[in-house]
Amino acid sequence: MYELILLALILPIVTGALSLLQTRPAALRTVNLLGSTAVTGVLFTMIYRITQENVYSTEFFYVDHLSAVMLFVVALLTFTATLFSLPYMEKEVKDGSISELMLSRYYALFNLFSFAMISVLIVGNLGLMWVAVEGTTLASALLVAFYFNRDALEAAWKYVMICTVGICLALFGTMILYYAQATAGGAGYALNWLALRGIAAQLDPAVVKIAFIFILIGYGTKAGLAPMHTWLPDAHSQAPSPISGLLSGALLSCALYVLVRNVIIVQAVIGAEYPQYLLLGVGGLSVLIAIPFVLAQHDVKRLLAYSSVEHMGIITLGLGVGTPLAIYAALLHIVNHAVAKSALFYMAGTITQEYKTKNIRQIRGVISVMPLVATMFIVSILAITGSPPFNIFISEFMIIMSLFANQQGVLGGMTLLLLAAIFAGMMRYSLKMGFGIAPAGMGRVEVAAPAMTAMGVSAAILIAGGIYLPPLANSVLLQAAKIVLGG
Amino acid sequence: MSTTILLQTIVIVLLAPLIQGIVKNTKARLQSRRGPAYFQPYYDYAKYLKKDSVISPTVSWVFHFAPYIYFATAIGAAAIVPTVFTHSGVKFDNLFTLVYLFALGRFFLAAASLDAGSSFGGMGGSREMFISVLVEPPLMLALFTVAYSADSTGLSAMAAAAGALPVSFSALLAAVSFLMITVAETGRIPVDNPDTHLELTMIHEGMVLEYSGRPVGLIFWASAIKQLVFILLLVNLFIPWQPEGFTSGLFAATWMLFKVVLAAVLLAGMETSTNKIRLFRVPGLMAAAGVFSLLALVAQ
Amino acid sequence: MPIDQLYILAFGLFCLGVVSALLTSERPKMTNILSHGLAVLGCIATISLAVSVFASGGQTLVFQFDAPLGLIKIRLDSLAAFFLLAFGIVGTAASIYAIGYSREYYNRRYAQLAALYNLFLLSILLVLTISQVVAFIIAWELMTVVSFFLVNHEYEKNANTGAAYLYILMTHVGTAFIAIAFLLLASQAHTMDFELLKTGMMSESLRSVVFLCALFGFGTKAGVMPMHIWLPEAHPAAPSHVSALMSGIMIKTAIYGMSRFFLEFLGGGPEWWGQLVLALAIISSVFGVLYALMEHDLKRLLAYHSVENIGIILLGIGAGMVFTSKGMPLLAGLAWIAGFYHVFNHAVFKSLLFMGAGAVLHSTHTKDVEQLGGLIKKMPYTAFFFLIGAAAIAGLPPLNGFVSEWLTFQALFFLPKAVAGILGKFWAVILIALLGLTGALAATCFVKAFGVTFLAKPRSAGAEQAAEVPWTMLAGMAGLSLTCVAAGVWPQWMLGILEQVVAGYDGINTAGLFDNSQWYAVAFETRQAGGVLTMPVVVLLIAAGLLAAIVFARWNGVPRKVSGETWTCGIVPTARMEYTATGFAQPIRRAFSSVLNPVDEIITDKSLNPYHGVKIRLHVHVTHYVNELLYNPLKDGVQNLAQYLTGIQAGSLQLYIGYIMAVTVVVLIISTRW
Amino acid sequence: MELLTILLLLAAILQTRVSNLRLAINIVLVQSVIVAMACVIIGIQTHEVHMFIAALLTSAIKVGIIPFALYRLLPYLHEEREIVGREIVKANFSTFMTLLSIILSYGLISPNLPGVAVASTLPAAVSLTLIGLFFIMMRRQAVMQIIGLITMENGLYLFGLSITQGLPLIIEMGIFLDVLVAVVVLVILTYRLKLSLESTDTSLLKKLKG
Repeated sequence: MYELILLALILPIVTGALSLLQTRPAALRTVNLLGSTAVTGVLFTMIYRITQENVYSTEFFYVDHLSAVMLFVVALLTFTATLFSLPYMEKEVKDGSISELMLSRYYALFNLFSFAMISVLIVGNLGLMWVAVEGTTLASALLVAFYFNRDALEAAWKYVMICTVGICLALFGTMILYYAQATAGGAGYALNWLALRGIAAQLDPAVVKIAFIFILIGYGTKAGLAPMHTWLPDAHSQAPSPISGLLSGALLSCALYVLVRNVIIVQAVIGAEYPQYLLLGVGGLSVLIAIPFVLAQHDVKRLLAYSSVEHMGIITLGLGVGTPLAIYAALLHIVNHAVAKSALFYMAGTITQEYKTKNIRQIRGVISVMPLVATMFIVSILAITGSPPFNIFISEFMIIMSLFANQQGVLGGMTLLLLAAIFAGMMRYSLKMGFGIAPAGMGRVEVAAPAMTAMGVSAAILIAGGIYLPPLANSVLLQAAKIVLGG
Repeated sequence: MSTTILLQTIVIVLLAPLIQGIVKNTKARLQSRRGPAYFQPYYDYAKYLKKDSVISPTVSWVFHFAPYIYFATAIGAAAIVPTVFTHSGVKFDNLFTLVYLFALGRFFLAAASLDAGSSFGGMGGSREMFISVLVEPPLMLALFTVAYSADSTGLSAMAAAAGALPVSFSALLAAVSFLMITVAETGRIPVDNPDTHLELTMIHEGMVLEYSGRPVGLIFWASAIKQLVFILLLVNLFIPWQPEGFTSGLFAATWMLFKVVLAAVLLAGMETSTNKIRLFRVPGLMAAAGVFSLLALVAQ
Repeated sequence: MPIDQLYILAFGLFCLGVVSALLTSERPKMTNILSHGLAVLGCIATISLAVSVFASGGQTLVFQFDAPLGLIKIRLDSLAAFFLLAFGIVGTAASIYAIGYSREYYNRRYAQLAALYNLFLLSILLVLTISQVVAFIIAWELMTVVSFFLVNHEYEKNANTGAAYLYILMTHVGTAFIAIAFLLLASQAHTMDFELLKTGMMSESLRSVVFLCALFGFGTKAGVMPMHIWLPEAHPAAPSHVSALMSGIMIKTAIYGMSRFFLEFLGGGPEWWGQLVLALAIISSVFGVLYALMEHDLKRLLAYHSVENIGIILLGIGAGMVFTSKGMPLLAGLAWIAGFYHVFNHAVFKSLLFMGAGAVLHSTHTKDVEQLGGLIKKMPYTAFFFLIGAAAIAGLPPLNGFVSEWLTFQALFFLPKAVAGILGKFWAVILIALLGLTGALAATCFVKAFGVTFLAKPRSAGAEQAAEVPWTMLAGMAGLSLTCVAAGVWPQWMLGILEQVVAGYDGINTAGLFDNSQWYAVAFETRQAGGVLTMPVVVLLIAAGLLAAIVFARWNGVPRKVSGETWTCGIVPTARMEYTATGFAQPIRRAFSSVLNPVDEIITDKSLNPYHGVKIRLHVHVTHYVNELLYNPLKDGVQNLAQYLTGIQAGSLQLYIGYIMAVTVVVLIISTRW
Repeated sequence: MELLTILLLLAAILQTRVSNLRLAINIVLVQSVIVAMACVIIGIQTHEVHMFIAALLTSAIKVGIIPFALYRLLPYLHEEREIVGREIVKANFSTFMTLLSIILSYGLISPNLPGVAVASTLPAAVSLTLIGLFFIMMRRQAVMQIIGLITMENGLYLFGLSITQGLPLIIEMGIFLDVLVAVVVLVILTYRLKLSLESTDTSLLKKLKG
């Protein structure tokens, strides 16, 4: 296990370093394809090992079922993102959007980014988790700014500033938590998650409560929860599309993961009620706040970004309900959302690359330009807005079901109606883009095989996940939910 | 039972032209003309039924079929309208059946009016359907007032129940209402003018303008039957009162015939004393009929 | 064959239909025969499924299988079987019809169309039989999504995509309400099983919330008046065999859902539930038919008639609810039976009419009645079947529409027994008068639709060159026409089935409701009142009348027919002299101008010759107040509000950091107050 | 220790009045020096070795590399300065806010965390964090915002020092690394901003909205 962890950390670094040394596209392609396949393989092996061994814990590393769920997300998404990047970025070079030199930097940063995300998930110390989360911000900041044009710079600037401010608050909270731990006499394993959970009963509730507020707001910023979400649409819309997919699917999930790790401890100290109400409040607000932006939007990638805000809200709602079903559903929703949203960003990337604009009004008739992509896009939009029979519906509905079962029917009913409003906006714009008459001069376009594979795999999971959940996945999720519930 | 039905039907079918003749004759007399003989409609229909017809090459089987079905529905109505015979046993004489039988005939005739492809026919058909739309609610209202007190939608049961009630303000109101409906349904002034072929005023006549010969005979006859059926409804449901001793048998029949003739004269009188109103004033008239029925319901 | 095997057979056949369509996508002819053939077989299997349920005496059959989501439960009780019967009959006809009709789509994503069609059938089958909340909602939305893609199939026309959007949006909102209703029930009963949902203990107000959610949720799908706006857009946009299914069956699944709620889950409720349903019903029926009359697009016209007929169905159901609330089980049974009878009838004749409209579209490539005419000579069979459908929907005897409207009239007639006092009488009489009005308007509308489309001379080249459609299409229509006649002339069998369907629910009793002792009459006798329906006698009367008419006309021998042009004051008659559909509806448009608010636009084309006058076109359109007063302001309001609220994301970094600070402060304050 | 706290707050207040970029960098440098000294003092008091290492790291990164990077940036940003009077909030008001946050910190936060070893520095740390936050909100210049961030970071660091004598070393090192990288990234972005926008006034960055 230890070797696997080391491999998972070293492989991206090596791949990144090798990419930096290459300039030939063919070599870059090979290195990254091999590298990401290897990383994904290692991560999947790790997940498999976890299902056998339940937990792996050392002084610095800690992997259990909860991390396994997130590792699956990161493994899958880095793989599909790499796959999608290969033709996408080469086309960017061909179109003259970036230089060839930038291509190798792109891959270097990309691998650094996945390194940071993987380390978030496998460290077992809340302090180190903080470091890793901040690391993800910094690794992705230059990716957001990758085109170095005015908009990209603006987005990156806001991204770094807001996330750093947010994350500073999280550090503030973490320090207070450490203080609580220190005063309870557990300074020996400073901020070690297991140790903290072990001595949760001795921690001072008043202190932990204050710590939780800062942790929630801090990591909430990173997870794109309203009203700290403001960086999210900017960054998602300006980053290269594969990166948007990673940001939305993997990074937000990682931030939520860290939040969940903290919540587990906080709940053990001050009881479930207070954190749950805060989570419900923030979650509901996130769903609510996304609506106007989805209804009045001009940029396809921003549209998807706001949908991410909404889904983070839904997941938080699920965490806030706190029943086993709700937690299970929230974790499942993290996976489902990651798959669906990354696929959507890839498709949106393919479309915007072809149409050379992100403006919804200028994109028409995708179905006649790229029939398969357009079909998948509409289907994925249906999926992301929670229409059955796709996977998102299952988890979303479970969350709402648990709201009703938990005597929060009013909130549940309102959420259902709010989701219908989101649906209105998403469908309106995607139908406008998907159908109609393509602008003059747009012929039929063939999409490169790797990109198609990346989108196809995700779309297949979307559909299959709505009908069938493998027992292995089910048991991992159940175990993870148990961990979140403090078991 | 079936013999009485048969008898009733035959009598109504045969008597209908006479009532038409009485109306026409009375109307002429009221207008200081001599007027046609009472039996003139019989001669007319007999003549029509001998003549060949001129058929437009535009038309289809619907055009040929419509007069027959129109006539058939009139006969069907004649069979179930309440008269002196009280049908014990199975009560199939339902008011909704009656109303929808007429609707069936009207449907085909109006469709046929479009078949020849002339504007007159279409206009007539359109207006006929329009009038039927306007008549329907007050008709239902008026019939409901009687049916409600009878607690049944069977026509003979309604007639029996109406006959048992004393003369009342409510019944009078309903009667006035139904009289207005009868005027509209049978195409008389002030709603329609049966004697004109002036394109701007005619409704029913316009609808059947393309017919000639035998079909037109059937149509006119059927219209006469329909008129008698409505008069019978009026006298049996809305002014059902009988003097002592006239409650059964031949006496009752005579009394009923007397009332029918009276009603025919009344119709002629009304037709003489009023003007034809504009088509778009008819809704007001029918609304008034509806209001009378509603008032009758309140007064009940 | 055991029922569960029959079910699996039907399920499998539809699945095969999907798969075969996708596998043979390169060869449309083969796809057509294979997948529609399988659809026909599947629908026949569905019919036998329903029949065997009734044959077993309304026995409820439950079987379940494990699924990843938990136990999926299939339950076939009489209610489901009744809807399955309607679905099977209409589905069979529509699938046969599709073999001929869908050829038009050979070069337009044919495999996709055929696969979606089968999937649509499958989803309806599932909706009607699934007995578990989550699975039901999945099936329900699957049906929506599949039909959405079918509506959008011809996306080359922008309007179709707009229609599809409106459709899926409205139904999605509806589904949200349905989900709320289900989840409220489920959270009280602590189960997802339909059979146990009624066991939850709920306060009266919570039950009313469930009722309202179910009513609005399913009402949206059914096309009840204020929520109907998607219907006239979506039904015309879909291919006609699909519109037939959508209008015939899909919107009935909403009635099925309502029935489940009102009969089974909620049982009886307070009186105002029924009254609310009645009010919505009468609004739907009157306005539905009025708007239908103003339409010139044949399929839109039919779509508005669906609104009307859903209203008539709900009149029966609403009356039934009122009777139940007042403890009148027999009358409640009568009213529910009236509603369900109309469900079946409307399924049959509306599908028939949509198929007829599809046939017209197929031959003439236009749905605009003003461009049609004279088709009865080119397409005699189509015309005949359309006429049957038109007569049936107008409620004319001796067809099926008359029977159900008669029953509805009877149910309404007894309404004052439940609602005491003058108010009850008034309410009943107004409902009856308005239902009468609806009937008369429907007759007018179909005189217009049939007359202008099929009679007189063709008004366009398209209509001129029309030809009769292939026999498969005719066969589909013929089957439904026969059903119209069968359910009209001989209503006993259907009433027998319906007695089985509604019997056994709380507050409803049908024991001895209908006295079928005489072959020619369906008499019903409740303790309070009675009524008699004698369809065979009505037929007999009409037949006798026809005989008499023929005897009179032929008394003097067979007449000689002289051909002569229609008299048009000496001019050679042309199609342009014919009365138009717009003209035909004009008196009603004017009389109802206060609710329709028609706007006449005179469009003059002065470009031709300034001296010899101008070319004038009259464009008439009516105002849809629901849109003007509700949906358009709502849409604009939401859009403006959304636009305004996007100011939150004003682009200023300082503002964003301010948000973070503000939320920190707020949460800190809350936490000190906790 | 008390003296250092007062000096620190004084520096912070001074910062709110500065419009010259170089001066601002100087002040933040002084701040970092004070924080490093605080480290040393606590190290002496508690005899913890890692406090001295932390002090060393602070001086290396916050006193050394970061100001160096910022100074390197300055020549590219000629004529860039925070224009007094055009700030989002006027200088006087921002000073006032700073004072307010100090008072708030002293008044509210210290009673809530009883029993802290170096209690007197705690409110100072909190107020320093707040001042940093305000500074980011009130200034438009990119460099000024970076400085705000560093101030905030200093405050946080001091906070950690004052309540728990600092975090474990490995975490501290991670944090230092992050701060360093953050500033480097921000410096790169600032440089690029100057290239593309000819200005580092962040109030121009308002194009992405809705």
